[in-house]
Amino acid sequence: MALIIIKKSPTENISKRMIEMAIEGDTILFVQDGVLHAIDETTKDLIKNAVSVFVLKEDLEARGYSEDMSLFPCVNYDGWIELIEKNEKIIS
Amino acid sequence: MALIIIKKSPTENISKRMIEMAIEGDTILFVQDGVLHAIDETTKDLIKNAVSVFVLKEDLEARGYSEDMSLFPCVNYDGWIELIEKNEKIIS
Amino acid sequence: MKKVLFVVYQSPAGSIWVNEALRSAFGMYGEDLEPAILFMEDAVIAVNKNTHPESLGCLSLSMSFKYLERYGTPVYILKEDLEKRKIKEEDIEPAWKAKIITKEELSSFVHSFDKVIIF
Amino acid sequence: MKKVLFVVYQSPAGSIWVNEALRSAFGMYGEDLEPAILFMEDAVIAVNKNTHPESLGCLSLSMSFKYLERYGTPVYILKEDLEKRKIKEEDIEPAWKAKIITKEELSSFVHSFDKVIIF
Amino acid sequence: MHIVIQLNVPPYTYEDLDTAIHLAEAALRKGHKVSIFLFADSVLSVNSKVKPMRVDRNIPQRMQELSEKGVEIHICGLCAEYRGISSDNTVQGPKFSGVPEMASLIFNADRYVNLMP
Amino acid sequence: MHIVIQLNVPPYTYEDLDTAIHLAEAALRKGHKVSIFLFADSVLSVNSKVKPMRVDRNIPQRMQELSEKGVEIHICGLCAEYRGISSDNTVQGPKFSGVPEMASLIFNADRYVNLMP
Repeated sequence: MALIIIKKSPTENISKRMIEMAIEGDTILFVQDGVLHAIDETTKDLIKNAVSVFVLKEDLEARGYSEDMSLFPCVNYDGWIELIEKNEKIIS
Repeated sequence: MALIIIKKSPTENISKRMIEMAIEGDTILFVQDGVLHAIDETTKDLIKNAVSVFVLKEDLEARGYSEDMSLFPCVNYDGWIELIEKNEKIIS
Repeated sequence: MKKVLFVVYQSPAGSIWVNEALRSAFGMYGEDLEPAILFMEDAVIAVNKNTHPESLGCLSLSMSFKYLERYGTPVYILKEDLEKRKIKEEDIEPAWKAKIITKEELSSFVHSFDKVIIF
Repeated sequence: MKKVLFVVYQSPAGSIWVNEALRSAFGMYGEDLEPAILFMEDAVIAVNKNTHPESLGCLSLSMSFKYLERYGTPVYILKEDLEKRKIKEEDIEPAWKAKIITKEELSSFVHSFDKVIIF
Repeated sequence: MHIVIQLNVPPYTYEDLDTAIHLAEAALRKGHKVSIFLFADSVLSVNSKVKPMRVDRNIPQRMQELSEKGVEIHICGLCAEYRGISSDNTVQGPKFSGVPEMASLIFNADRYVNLMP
Repeated sequence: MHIVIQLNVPPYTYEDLDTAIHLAEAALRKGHKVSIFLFADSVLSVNSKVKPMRVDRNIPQRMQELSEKGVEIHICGLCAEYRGISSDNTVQGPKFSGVPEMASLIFNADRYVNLMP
């Protein structure tokens, strides 16, 4: 079980490669320009079964998107800290 | 007629978008990590007819490739200056 | 009169480039130069009225946009990039009179300028 | 013994990250930590013996690679990224005993480490 | 819990410093110990000579405030030398360290969050 | 011919300063006039306090040498203030200017080469 923090936009290959690193039980958190994955349907095809996905609300909203436009549930900074607390292994 | 200087790796979308900006009579010069386009066959599909393509030899060789591995002819820094002299319009 | 196109392609909340490109464009009015702005790739996020980098504590876009309106600097936006990022035409500030261009028009569009500077 | 993986993905001639990741990895030996390096994406260019950033006047990779051999730090390289960039196995320094892993193995591989730091 | 945040890119140009400041504050509110490791161009974020526009945030000042709230801020010494940063031009609080301290943080802290370049 | 090179990213971290130095030298060899416009993080390339390792190149010194060879080096003033750069810590030669000078270079020079961020 790991927390994978993705900060890069879908326009950069590495962000997709990081999505592919997830395995069952992992959590992906999209932050910064990584939140753009959350408004792009093709992201769903990259995400394996039983991987939880969250989006940093502050970064999503700063880019003009409301929570209901996101394909994945949002967390705020407190929620990010909770994800850090829960996952000893962090890939970032 | 324009000179389009592309410095970004194929892993970044913008580099492909810049290749697509070329029209007949233009010259594309790949420099820095842009030279990686010159060892990738898929680059040829993006390049329109009657567009000249060159690769900065120094940047290609520094990344471990010899001139004969490049899909396009090489120029050195002096050749880059010549391309600048020839093209009043530069897209970079 | 030389025409200068400033192209921005990076996200306006994750980076300074939209503000820096606009600031550079406005500087052109000090000479006999005619600037224009093209938003493409992630930079199209900047044209969404709901975008607010200042909510992250970052520098706002509002000062740059105020000058954009005051000077009437021509604004161009790439259609496919807007669509991919789910930005609708009504999300764009009408006062800019922004022109939406397609991917197909892009190459001839950039060639209609004397200088093209990509940020 | 905690295992720490340093992942590099950017080109070694266009950027400092390969040198910086290796320098960080070697620092791990000061604690009870076991570092390893994974080269992926454009960073695989660094493992090609013919790569010489110093020919551009940039900082050489040779100092980092000398320590890599001295410490015997495990080196992993992504197969598909090597192939895409036309780097053959014989182009890689044999003294490193580099292990080539496939894209399919990547996710379980990164999960075999306690910490994963991407440069 | 002891949470470390490593940064790598320059302040202002990219969002990472802002992200780290918000994240550190959230961690402090929850009672965690926070350390920040400044690597590569992120060392510019503690430069006391930085003069942002009045309408903009003052990141070095925010870093000093974090330090006053108990956040340990480490500056990679070699990275600092490459960027003209020394004790003459850093805000109060952050201390010069290096890769050995990075190793010690990775070994001893409970969590290590890197914001990649 | 008057050729301008605009830079935007930090020295050492990326290759742009090295590219620009080689390109400027090639242009000088061919008898061209060269100007360099330092924008955003590239202003760090003229910081006189930079101390690279001995085995590495000294970019600020290389910039001073270019200036001595007649290359006009412009520093964007606002960019400099954001990065703690002032006349106290720049090598000899480069001068502080700004967007008006960028416009003047775009208007007057024969060629304008930007190395994008």
